Amino acid sequence: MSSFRHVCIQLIRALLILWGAFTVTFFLLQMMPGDAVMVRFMDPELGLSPEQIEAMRVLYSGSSSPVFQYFHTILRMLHGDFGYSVQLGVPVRTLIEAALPVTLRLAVVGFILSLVWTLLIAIGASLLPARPLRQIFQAIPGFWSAIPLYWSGIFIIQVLSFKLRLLPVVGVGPWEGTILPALAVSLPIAAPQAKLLLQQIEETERLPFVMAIRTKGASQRSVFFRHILPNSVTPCLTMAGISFGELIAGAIVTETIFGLNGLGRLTRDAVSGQDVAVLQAVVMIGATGFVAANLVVDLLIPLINPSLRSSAGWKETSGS
Amino acid sequence: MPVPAASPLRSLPAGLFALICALSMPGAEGHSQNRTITYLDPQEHTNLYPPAGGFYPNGGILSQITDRLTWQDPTTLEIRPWLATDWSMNEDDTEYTFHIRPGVTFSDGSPLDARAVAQNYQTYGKGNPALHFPVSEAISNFDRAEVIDPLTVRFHFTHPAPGFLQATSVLGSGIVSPGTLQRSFDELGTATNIIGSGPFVVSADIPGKEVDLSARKDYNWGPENRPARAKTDQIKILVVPEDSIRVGALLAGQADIIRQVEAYDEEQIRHAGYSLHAPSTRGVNTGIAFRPDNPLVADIRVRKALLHGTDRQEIVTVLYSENYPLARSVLSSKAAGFVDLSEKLKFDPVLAGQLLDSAGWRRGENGLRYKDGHPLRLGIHISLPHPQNKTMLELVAQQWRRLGVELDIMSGSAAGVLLDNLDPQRTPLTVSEVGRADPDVLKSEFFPKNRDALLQKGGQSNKVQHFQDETLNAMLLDIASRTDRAERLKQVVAVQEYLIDKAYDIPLFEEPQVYATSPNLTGLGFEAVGRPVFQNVELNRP
Amino acid sequence: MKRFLPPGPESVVSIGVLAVFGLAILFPFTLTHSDPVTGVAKEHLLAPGWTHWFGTDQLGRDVLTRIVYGARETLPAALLATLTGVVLGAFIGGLAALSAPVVDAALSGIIDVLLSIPELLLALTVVILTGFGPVHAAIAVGISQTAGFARIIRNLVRSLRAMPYIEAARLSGTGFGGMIWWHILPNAFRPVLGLAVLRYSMAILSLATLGFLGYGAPPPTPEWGLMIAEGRDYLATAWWMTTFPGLALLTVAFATNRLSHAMTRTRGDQP
Amino acid sequence: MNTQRPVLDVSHLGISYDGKPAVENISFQTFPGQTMALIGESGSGKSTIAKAIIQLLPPSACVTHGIITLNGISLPDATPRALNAIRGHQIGFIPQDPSSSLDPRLPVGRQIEEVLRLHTSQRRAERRAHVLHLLEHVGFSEPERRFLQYPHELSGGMKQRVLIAIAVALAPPLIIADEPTSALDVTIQGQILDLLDRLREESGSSVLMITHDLAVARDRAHDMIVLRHGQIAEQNTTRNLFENPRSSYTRKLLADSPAFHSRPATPERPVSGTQPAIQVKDLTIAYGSRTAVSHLSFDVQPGTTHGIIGESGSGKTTLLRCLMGLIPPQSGSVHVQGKDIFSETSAERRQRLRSMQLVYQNPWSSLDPRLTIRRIIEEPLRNYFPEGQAWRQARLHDLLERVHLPLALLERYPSEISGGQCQRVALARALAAQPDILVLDEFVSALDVTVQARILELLSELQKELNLTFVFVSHDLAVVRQIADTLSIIRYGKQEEYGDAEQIFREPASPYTQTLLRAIPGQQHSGKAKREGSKEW
Repeated sequence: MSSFRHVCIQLIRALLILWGAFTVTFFLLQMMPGDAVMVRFMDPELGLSPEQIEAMRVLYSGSSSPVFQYFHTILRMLHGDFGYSVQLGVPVRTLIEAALPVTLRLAVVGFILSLVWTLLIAIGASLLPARPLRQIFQAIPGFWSAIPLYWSGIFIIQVLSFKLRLLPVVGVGPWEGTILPALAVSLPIAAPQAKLLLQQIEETERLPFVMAIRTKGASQRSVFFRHILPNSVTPCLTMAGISFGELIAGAIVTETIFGLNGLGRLTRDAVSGQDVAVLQAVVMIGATGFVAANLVVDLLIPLINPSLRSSAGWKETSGS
Repeated sequence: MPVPAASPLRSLPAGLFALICALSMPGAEGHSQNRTITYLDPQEHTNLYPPAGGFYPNGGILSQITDRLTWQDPTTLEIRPWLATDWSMNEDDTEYTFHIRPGVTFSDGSPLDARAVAQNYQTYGKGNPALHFPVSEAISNFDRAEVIDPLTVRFHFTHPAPGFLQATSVLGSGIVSPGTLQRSFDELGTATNIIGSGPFVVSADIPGKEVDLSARKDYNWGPENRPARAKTDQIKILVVPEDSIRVGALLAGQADIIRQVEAYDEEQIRHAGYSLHAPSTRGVNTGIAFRPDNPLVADIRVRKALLHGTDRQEIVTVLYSENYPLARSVLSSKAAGFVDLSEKLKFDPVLAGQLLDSAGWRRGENGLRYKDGHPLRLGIHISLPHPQNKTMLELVAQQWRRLGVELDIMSGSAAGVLLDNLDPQRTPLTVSEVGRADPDVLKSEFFPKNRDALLQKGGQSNKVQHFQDETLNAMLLDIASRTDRAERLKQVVAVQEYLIDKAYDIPLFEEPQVYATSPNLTGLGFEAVGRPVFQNVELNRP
Repeated sequence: MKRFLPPGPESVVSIGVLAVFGLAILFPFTLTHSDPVTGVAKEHLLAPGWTHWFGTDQLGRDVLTRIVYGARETLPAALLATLTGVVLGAFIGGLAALSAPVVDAALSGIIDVLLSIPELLLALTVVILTGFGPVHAAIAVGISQTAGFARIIRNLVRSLRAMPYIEAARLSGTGFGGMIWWHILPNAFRPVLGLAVLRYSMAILSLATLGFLGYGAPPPTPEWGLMIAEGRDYLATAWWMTTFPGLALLTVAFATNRLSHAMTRTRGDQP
Repeated sequence: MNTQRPVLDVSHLGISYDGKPAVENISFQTFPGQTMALIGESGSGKSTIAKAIIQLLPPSACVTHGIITLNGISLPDATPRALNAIRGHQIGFIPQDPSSSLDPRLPVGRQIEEVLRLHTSQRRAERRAHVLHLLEHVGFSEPERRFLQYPHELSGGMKQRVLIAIAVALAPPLIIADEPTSALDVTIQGQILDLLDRLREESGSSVLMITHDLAVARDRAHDMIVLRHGQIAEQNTTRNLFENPRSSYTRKLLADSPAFHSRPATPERPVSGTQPAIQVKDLTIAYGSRTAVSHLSFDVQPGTTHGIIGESGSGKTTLLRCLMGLIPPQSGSVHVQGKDIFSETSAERRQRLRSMQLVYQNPWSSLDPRLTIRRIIEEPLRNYFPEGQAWRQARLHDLLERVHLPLALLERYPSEISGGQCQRVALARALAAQPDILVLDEFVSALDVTVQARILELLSELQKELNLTFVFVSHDLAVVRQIADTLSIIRYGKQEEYGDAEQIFREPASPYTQTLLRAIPGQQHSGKAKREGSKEW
């Protein structure tokens, strides 16, 4: 009963966050100088007169007040209608439908890869026989989080695709085309996760029960995989939930470099073209991803950690 | 001893490696025979309403899927038959009559007849406010279209329209089906909605990523140099914004044709045995135009000083290649009516210094010039579509700094740039260039009701206070309406001289569109203004 | 001061690296003699060699010189960004932790809302709102980092508030202000400093990303992100143009990261 | 001395931490069926020796010399693989703190099973049967249910039973018990030690018990080693050690252990008559729906000490916080010096908080780590007294002198001083407010006996000089007996007994108090274990 209540509270909270994100971005976007109609139709190539442009503006945004538009937009979004992209002349829904799978693929593959890295780093830093080797693994998260994403992306393309010809980057199938960008995006996502996991492992190793298990005669490897690792992953889950939202921001850069046409590219173009409807939709998708990931984590944690089954809350455990 | 459950330490990296290897296989050997030709464009298409075809990615698609009434020979610039078998015009160029080739159909099967052509031109010439279609900038003084018989159409003009014949050959005058023009303007953002009669048909449009073209098997109404159906069945147009990826993908065999090769990459492409193509855009050369409404450049001595203080040769040598000839006038040397004004464009820093001195701009402590305590500081926005524009402006800034003039290179959001570019106080300079193989191009660029590069009062911007050059405007109008070709070209020469004498523009180089193709690809053709034509493209197996 | 800067070879090396870049910020001319803005056009795209250690760029400017002067653009801007984030974050987070539960819930809600908006997107929006340029970009990055800071600081202050010594101080007659000034601030200082140092390295990267996307300093400013962004077009021809600024960025970010690591680790009193 | 072959033979053992010697020249042997106790205060090196035997010293520690053999096998020379085979199989280890010594993520049955999985070739079903048997063996009545329970669902004593089950699962020749009961309540402590004795007798294992508690050692060990600063102060049989201690350090330890002494005779103090300093009437405190304290009443006369005794979970901390006015009661009242503390004005409250100081349990966490000792003690001086710098300085010196701390400590930070010194600082801070009442929460529980004895002496001294009233909360009967005039014994939030302290100790009325008193270690002699642990609690 109480866990049902807990889920309900979290759901309401999630909805409130979504509403807040909508409101904040709506008014931020309203404050932007100029508008998409101007950006698109003032292009001298089109040779439109100012009167024609004004007519376009009325057509697109109507002449109603921002407050009216605010409620109008909310209602529309609740019906799954995201409006019209002024810049590309296509319904936003069409754009999102085309872009979302690309970014989701990127996010999912990148996320899984990042988990693989995280695990490998943790294993290397804990189990490798030589101390210097372990220290190198311990330094990897710091190193990776210092690599600019666009820079590593460029080098991944040049080396893996063009020099070694492992995978093409243009004209490939959706999943093949995801691998290299996912590789690029997985490094900065893995870095904070791995850093946190290493920290947790270090803390877990100091706990008395680890020593108690060693006295049972368990080997280092067995202690690590059976006890230390499972007891260290909970906070990392929280971090993973947060980083899922960041994947969308990461996608802006990755998709630019790898020429993917996902949400990131859409966002980038929408920002430069001030395509408010598209931006609003992208923010809502990002926020939904963030909120959903956190909900999932919130519900997952008690399954992983039995002692937290009565009182779970990602709010308190999240850290840098 | 107990055996630990698993040893991911060993198996994980191995598995990962195997995965990567497995996935890389199809990529490595994926080039099957008779495959699709892949074309990489740095930008995605926008609205494909044919008059908006001036934008390169749009042109790249429209030139494959639409035909025009006439065809302009890129070498002789002569107007030749295409959809129109022949044509005639009246004495003062106010009536044009075209005879349409029989048997031409749109890709949806509907006939391309006089009625369809009339509807196209009616829309291009007058716009369609209800559906938000704007007027084509190539067509001036249009009055109405008249269907004489199913294969004859006549266009009426309010004033003489000598440029109209050429205008029927440009990309912006591609003929689309009447159904296409009954859609709203916004629906033309989707390439599959454009129904033309060209050698290719859009089979798929993935926004922002890809447009697929497939050949029309029954096509046989091409212009004289390419009458028959396309040699390749499939063309895939991919959007790849990154320069280094387009070049890398071409060299790695992942693409066959790429557009926009920067000058610094030409060497390695040629070195690798790939071909470069640099069709000229034949219009107004890439240059820097002044907005004399801004008091800083209102003084002709300042403008002249900057004209002579710009080492144009250095710009071309350092940043560009032989595909980018040094501009010798405002117009491209390949354009009709071109006149060589090199003598008036000489680099002369001494003269430039004297001119600035005489205009009252004295060098201050830091080497910059001041008048009444204000520095000579001029703002300009980067124009992204032009090759290496940012670097070029940095180099110009470097040169002007020696004169004591500061060039302030600005960046901003798209809206901010547009607003700035309409305000001569913020942007006394602008980057100018327009590609079109007709003398009318001068009017397109400089006339207040058109692009209004100089920003005149009563033009595109309401921020302009005083500047208006009636002489120039009259000359430009004259070009557009003069019927006699020789007279027209004479006027074109006069305008070029006028622009340079008034130092309204610093022409820098003739801008080409540079393409690179893989060695076993042949048949890439070009429009008169450098848009690719894929009809004859084919891959020869090595 | 020794209570805040831990010894150890790692932090010594990190501080040494940062000191070199500090020198570049304060006295760039001690490290190089060329002009970062004006190059010798004829000597463009030269490969690294004796005269130009890191080669030259497309306008014949020395890449090393531009990196040295670029430190001046990138690093102080990142500092401004971090300060903005820390100050705003500490204000919001501290206020939430020290206020009544209702206010705390409301502020935490706001923090969550801001967290749910992708950081980079928020930063881009703020840049467009405030206008382009290095200072605006820095503030935008700071604002986009605020929510993250606020949440961590809120949790930190709340955990401090629950410490017995805080209650002991209150029973010793210390008032609310005294409690913050004497007990919460000094105890929060070091964890927050460590966090700020970590965020500093993230701010460098975020700023460089904005520069990369074209929202940073205007040309010909030798901003690192911009240099990498520009250099990547020349990657096939002049690898050094993007490689070296990237390495500089990586070095500073890594050094600050390790420094933060060392700072938060010692004595294990991390929040 | 003993003709049997020793199980464990340690000779001339020396261990150093980062080059600093921690343990020097330790030699001893343990024999089957016998219990050897290693006694020492914190820092004496007793745990280091235990870890050296099982070869799990931290990386910073290093065995500099000496031999450790188990049934003839040299442990320092064994390979890691061989050591893993020995640990758990040849050596059972019972850790110190049951609450944190089990993997919180696994059912306890699985954790017992692990040792079988590691060392035997039993199949799953066999292991399960074995574990159920073990659970029963250590006194669980529903082994099937216990098997699936998680550590957080078990009490501290139950967890310790699970850990003992792990240690004895394979009947190892040597069992090392590292402070096996120090984290447990006194009533449970006895049961656990009884269990351990029983298992030892049944299996004939040799037990090495590490403890700081002389009384526990006296009850359970056959032989004892007293460690001091990493060296053996005395090695003796239990009987000899208590009857005829050879070293002066042992004598001091014996003298300071509260378990062996009843309260020193104090002059009779008024227990009733005048207005009570604290008057608690029918106090009930609830947390949400749970009642933490119900219907509690007691009076504390000025200048006397009231002891409150309760095991963990008895509600003593809740009571204490209510006494301070930090949490409101559900019903009942608390009067301090005649005034109801829940209907006071804020000025009165401030005045009361000054005159009624709380001193905390944990020496370090109650002192702000970022402030110097000077700043910490000055805090109430600045807040409560308007006098200037010079007055404060004088007062500071006076306070320091009162709690017997050197002036040199003033500029240090709490992390730089010892636990005993910390408690003195905390006391000085409390006294700085010039209180009439001190509320002491488990004030000496974390300290070694010798330090504990000094602090208790200091408290008596201060009470006499300043006529203070103490409320002294503790779980340790022996300590409370040393200091209390009146006594409340609480259990599950209910008052079991209240009255004159000596009276209660002499003639306990409630059965619970009787159990408590009986459970105080040090009253029985080795081998005579009482059979109480067989039933579940």
